[in-house]
Amino acid sequence: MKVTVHIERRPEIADPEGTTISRSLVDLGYDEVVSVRTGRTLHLEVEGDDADAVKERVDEMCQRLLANPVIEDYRIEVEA
Amino acid sequence: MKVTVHIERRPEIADPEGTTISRSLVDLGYDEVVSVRTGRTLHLEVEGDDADAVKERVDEMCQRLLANPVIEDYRIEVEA
Amino acid sequence: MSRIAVVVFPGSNCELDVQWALRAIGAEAEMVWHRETDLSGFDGVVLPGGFAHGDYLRTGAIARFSPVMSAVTAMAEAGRPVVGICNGFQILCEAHLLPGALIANRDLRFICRPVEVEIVDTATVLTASVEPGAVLTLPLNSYEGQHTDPSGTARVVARYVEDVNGSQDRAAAIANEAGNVVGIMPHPERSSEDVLGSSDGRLLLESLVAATERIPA
Amino acid sequence: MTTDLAPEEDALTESGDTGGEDEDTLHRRLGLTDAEYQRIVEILGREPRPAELAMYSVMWSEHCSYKSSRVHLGRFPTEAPWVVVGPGENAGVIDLGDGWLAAFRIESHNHPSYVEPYQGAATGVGGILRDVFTMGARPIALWDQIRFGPLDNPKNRYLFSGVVSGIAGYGNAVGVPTVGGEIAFEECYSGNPLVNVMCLGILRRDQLVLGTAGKPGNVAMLLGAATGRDGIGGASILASASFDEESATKRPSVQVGDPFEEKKLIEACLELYQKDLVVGVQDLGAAGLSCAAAEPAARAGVGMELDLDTVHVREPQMTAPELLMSESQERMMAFVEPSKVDDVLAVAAKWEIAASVVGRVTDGSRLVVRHQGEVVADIPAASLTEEAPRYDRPLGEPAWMEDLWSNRFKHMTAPEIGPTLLRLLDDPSIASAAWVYEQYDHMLFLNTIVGPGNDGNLLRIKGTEKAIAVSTDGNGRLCYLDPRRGAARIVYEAALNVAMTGARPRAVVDNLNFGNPEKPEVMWQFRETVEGISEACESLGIPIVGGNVSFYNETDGLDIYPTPVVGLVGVADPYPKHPPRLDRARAGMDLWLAGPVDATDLAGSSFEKVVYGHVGGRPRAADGTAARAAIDLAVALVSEELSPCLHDVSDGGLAVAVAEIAIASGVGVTFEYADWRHLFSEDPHRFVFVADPAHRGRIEELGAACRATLTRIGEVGGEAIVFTRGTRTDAVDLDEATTTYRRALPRRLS
Ligand SMILES: Nc1ncnc2c1ncn2[C@@H]1O[C@H](COP(=O)(O)OP(=O)(O)O)[C@@H](O)[C@H]1O
Ligand SMILES: [Mg+2]
Repeated sequence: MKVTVHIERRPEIADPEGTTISRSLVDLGYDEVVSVRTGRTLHLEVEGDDADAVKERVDEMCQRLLANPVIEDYRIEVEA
Repeated sequence: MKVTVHIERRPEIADPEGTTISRSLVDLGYDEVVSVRTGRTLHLEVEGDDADAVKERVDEMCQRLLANPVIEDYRIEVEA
Repeated sequence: MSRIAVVVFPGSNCELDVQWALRAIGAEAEMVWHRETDLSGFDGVVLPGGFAHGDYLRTGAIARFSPVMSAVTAMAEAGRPVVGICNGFQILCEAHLLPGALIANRDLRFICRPVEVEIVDTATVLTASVEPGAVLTLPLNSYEGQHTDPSGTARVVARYVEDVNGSQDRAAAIANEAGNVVGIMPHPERSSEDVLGSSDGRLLLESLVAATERIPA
Repeated sequence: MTTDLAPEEDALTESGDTGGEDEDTLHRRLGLTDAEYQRIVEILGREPRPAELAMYSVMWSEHCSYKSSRVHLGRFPTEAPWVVVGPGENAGVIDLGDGWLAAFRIESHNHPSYVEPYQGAATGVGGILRDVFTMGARPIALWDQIRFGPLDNPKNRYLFSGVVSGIAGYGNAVGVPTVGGEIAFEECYSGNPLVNVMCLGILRRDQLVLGTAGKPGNVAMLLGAATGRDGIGGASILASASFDEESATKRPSVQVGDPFEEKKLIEACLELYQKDLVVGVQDLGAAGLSCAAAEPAARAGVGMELDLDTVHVREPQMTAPELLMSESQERMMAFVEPSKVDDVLAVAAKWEIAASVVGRVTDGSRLVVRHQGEVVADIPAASLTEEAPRYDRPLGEPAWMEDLWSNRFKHMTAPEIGPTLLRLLDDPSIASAAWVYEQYDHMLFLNTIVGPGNDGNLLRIKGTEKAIAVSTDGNGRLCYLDPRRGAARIVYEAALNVAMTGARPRAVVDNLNFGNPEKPEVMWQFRETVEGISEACESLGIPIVGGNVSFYNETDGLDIYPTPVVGLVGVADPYPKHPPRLDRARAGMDLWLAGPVDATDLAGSSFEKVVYGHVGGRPRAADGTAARAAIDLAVALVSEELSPCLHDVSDGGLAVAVAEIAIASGVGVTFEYADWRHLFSEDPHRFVFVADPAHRGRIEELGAACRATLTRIGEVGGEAIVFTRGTRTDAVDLDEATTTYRRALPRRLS
């Protein structure tokens, strides 16, 4: 089963990388760019056939290892 | 307008981070995990009201700066 | 005397070391800020190590668009020596002056230690003074040090004796076809004096200086 | 996931209006006692406004005001002819001769590193760098002293690797090498890791800058990153209260470091100093803008006006208290004469950092803050600093000391030497730290001539004959068993480490990591430690030029071991051209021991802890005379190039010291001993060294001249570490010792 985890930094936490990217886009002439925030995705291939059960396990993985709840939020998407 | 750019490493390119995460998950007891690939997302806030025009500009940004075609693919999603 | 430009990007940090080591072997080495557009008067250029633009997005990705890079490209096309060390190597790849890309080390850890590399190609501006097959001890200092080249066209100049970071073909340094553009991951300037533990890197810097002298300005 | 703001933050986010909020509750939530609140009312002659209360709360926090420690810190010897700036400024500064100065400081980031190890450690590095380049110095090196619970616990592994990555991630990218440090593991750090970082910079005498606002009329300019809601009520509050699982969830918004911004800020500031464009500079750390305005004004005896609307912000709608308390990283405040503002802006533009005029130095002594056209604070600047509360807290010797001292371990039988050595070499606190320091750039700037993996470090100053030596040392277990003796011993150990690079000890910075100061036992440990450090420094004739105090290192009521850490700086002039290193022993050389061979004291030793799990007994006191003799001898041996390799006898005793030389140099050693306890005793101020047999005569002369005991105990050669006693021989294969020593950390972490 294919599972995608989207990890974002919580909005109140600074994102210097996003700020730097945004600034360089403007420098390159894309001055319509207002802001950039960076995120990560993890594409997991997981054995199992019960989508709910898989999602629950992945949620546990996120809490334990994949995301850092102190500064990040995450969202899990299980593909058909 | 909110635009999300999904950047993935091309499948033939090594992904040491994905490999490491996958190994740690198995170590933690999640042995249903077959593989992990990592990707990045950029959330852009862009001025403009024509979704197609915005998408075209962001595509140009991707080609020039945001993605490296030697090792990466990208996909653009414009939100309403 | 040959005059070498050392390009400083915001976030570069090895520029003073490169200048020190080049001056120690009698070259003139001058800092050039990344906003400059003119490299006339220089016989060669070094892109030093560091974290240009914080290494944000991808190493070297933002630096590639610095104004100075057109002049660097022009130098490369004119056959003048262009050398990228560490972060400079990453920038040259992003700028497509060298093939491939540099990704995170296989073990996902920053590696700072001396490693052995074998010089396998001496027909480049960085290796012409070295005996073919010579094994040099040079300090590595990188996180994104694994060279990958899907095109398979990279011309390997130096190889790690042991596979330290997963680089394709164990490449520690690669060159363009003409041999005037070279990217090297370990730092020659960090092993340019005995008191630092090794002076093997001096041979490479001497090659570079000699190459700049061969080319009429 | 919802944002989990600390309760005090909710109160301050709701604009200036505290209507409905009970003032009394608000000040307590901000960590102020009722008496402190009353004192504020007295100072102001009225109730404080919310922004004022915010400023007092951060500035009067334990972390910023040193309210519990100040009465004791006065004990420190702080003077010497070479001291240029002592405690009180952002960093201490000493004279190296010929117009060169060194500025250095050490600081802790313990609680933030527990909450978020990567960012906590990273921002710790950023903060200590700013303390040093604030003084006009270019930071040239960092040292990290980090302590965790045992690695068999996954949480500790996560904290340890996160902290190491954070130090690497920030230090490497900002471009300042981390050339040394310390790692230790003890149960008491499980809920409360210690992350201390020291930074050293060099400067020419005419570039020295102080944290002063200068004269009325000067302009205050804020340089660097935009201000956001980072760490509101963060470092200062976090470091000023005890910790438990609950507070871990009530954490304030975590600060994120941006080494790229800091790198640009360093270069921009150095250019400002070089062009003589600033009168004074103050970094923004804990207590942010409040501190950066109050301290320089108080130091200069002037007033200041701040206009918060001119602060460049990252987030919209920040309230005045938020703007004043924010701990956003990578910011500096510069005080500039009005005619030079444009030049400062030009330098900032060149380095691509933001800069704005946020205030003005005024006559008088008041700090007046405006926001959206209104005065939100109007208070005496010095009331935030000099008039902060001071507590002479009750102290008393812990009831457990007598028990601890009498709880000496009775060794029934001699241990098997070989397996015991291997066990010690496998201990994470003793084993090779290469897994850590190979993640740090430790070579940048081409100064590092004695790098990590040795006892002290030696950094040359290019273009001169001078080199700076540094050693950082701590030992919580020893200080737990006897804080005064333990603290003195770490100073002597650091001094000896510095001497073994050929340098003379010159000055100390200290980081005092302690438990809850409201407990008399903790305050007693603190006082004893200050005594011990002071006595040792006096005996060595070296001053303390700066430091940091970290209290409330307790989790769920359990205090950490009292853990002072010292950073000792020395100078070698001229520096040795073949600097001694651990890997320079060669077959055929003699092995010597300086100091008594018959040390038997094992109290507090790694041997008892690692092999028997025992911590008890009273460790031996250091002996100043013997320590000075050892230091003199080490300096003489190095400057006459008589020994290429010296190593002090510390964790693990003589057996480990000798094994470490053998492992680093890749050659065996054979040596004699009389009693097995001599192999594992950690008696202070002793060192081993190797030397060519041709130098025996001269070495003995030097030993006599320095009044140091010297014994030739063995020789270098072969492929094993061989211990002989009479007819008995124990041998450990060098390869096995090497593998054990090098794999100890990696095997536990992967
Ligand atoms: N343990 C200590 N020993 C000596 N000086 C100390 C100690 N702790 C703090 N100091 C001195 O007190 C001053 C104020 O420290 P602090 O408020 O932490 O500074 P900053 O605001 O720069 O972090 C500094 O000059 C520091 O050197
Ligand atoms: Mg400071």
